Amino acid sequence: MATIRVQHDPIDVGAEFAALMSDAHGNTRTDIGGIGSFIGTVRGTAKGRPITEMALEHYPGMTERALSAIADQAAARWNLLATTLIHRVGPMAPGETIVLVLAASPHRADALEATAFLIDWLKTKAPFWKKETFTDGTHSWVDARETDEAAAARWGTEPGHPA
Amino acid sequence: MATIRVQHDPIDVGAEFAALMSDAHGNTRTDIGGIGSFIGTVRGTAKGRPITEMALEHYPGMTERALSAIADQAAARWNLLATTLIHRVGPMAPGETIVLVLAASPHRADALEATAFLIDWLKTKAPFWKKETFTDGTHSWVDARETDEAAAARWGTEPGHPA
Amino acid sequence: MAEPRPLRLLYFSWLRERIGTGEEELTPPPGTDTVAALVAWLRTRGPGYEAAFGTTAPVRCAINQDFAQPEATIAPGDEVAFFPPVTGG
Amino acid sequence: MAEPRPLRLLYFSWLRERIGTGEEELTPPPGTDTVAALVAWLRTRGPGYEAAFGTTAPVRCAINQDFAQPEATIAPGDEVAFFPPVTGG
Repeated sequence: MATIRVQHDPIDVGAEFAALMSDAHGNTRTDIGGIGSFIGTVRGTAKGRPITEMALEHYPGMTERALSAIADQAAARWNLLATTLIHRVGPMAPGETIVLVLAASPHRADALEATAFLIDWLKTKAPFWKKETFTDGTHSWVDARETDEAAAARWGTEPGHPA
Repeated sequence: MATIRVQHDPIDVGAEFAALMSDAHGNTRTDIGGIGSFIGTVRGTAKGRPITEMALEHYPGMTERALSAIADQAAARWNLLATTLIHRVGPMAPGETIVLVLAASPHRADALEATAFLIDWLKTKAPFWKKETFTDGTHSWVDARETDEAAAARWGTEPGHPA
Repeated sequence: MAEPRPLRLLYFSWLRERIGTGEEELTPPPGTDTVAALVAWLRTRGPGYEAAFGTTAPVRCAINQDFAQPEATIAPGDEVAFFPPVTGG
Repeated sequence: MAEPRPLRLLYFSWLRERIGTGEEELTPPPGTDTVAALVAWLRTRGPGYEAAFGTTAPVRCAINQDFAQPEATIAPGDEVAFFPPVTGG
């Protein structure tokens, strides 16, 4: 039971949490014991310089496939009752939410580990690219970070897929 | 910068997230890059039997001291910009939120590790006690779990405080 | 010499239910100066206390709102709380 | 024999900017049957392509929306995308 979405609109964290806690009939689920979450936000500076905007580009089609594959991997590794992966695209201001990960489980260890896994893999395996615009109007594509590769690598790889 | 609260009222996850992202003037903070979160909810069954209610008792005064000490420990161990620890007390229905942990950092590894630490220590060092009421009206105090002690122990102890 | 001040005793969860109160002020006999000695004396006070402290179920203690071990020292006027291992979160 | 179908080529991020388009249909010469061979041929198509593929900056590839290595086989009609290492999240 995964909610996967790529959207231009702002992410409503409270609404997404409420949606995850609701069953198909709109009733509150009572099988969930813990929800882990990660929320990524736009920082106001990059390499020490203030930015005015962060723009997210993606690969429509492949993005949704990649996010679904990541959610499937998490569901295969941990006891998850619901997963939410929502990523914004387009221009965003500093302080806005870029990404929301929710992982619900009967138990907290599964929820927290799955949350870390989901964001680590999303950051290295889903086709999004960040572009920062500085106060002087220049822009710069964000470079991938080796620390993100290392964070993703600690979870191993899935069969038949390059790391 | 820690928000510590023990309350009877339901926890509004979206509002607490928005509050954490706001500075003292009500403006959106732009120094935060990632927020880790854990939300604990009341499960509808205990030991395989349905429950009608979960009641949380606590030790007023010591609770707030313990939660503050746990937040201070997290701030000493990780690069945190804001922390929220909110715990409900009193009677709750299945599906309701018992506890909310938020940990904000410039970087996601700190946010996620601090979140796990905060809930692990809260579960073993803050004076709350759960009582379940079953459908036949009988009630039962929840036993502490060795797995919770083990989860807390992996973070070590703070100086001068028993584990 | 100052008037001896009683201890403020607090009980939570099933200890409160078995003892029948959540809070009381008591002055234990002279020499009752550790948590363990206080527990031994409380057990003599009746079947509710014996049911709370005389079983194998683990009991935790806090002195003035800090966790304390059985050998910890208690002093007149202290707030001493007894409760089972915590189960919040 | 079936009509040869062109490749659908997609470029993202700074590769799109350097090449000057995000999408095009091309039919490479016969024998261009791996990602590496396709890149070698694209580099001959002009300075934009050379700027995109001829530097030390790492470039990733996906064939039909799955990540692919340089030695991976491409077939007529495939959707082949080139982009820098991803930076979402």
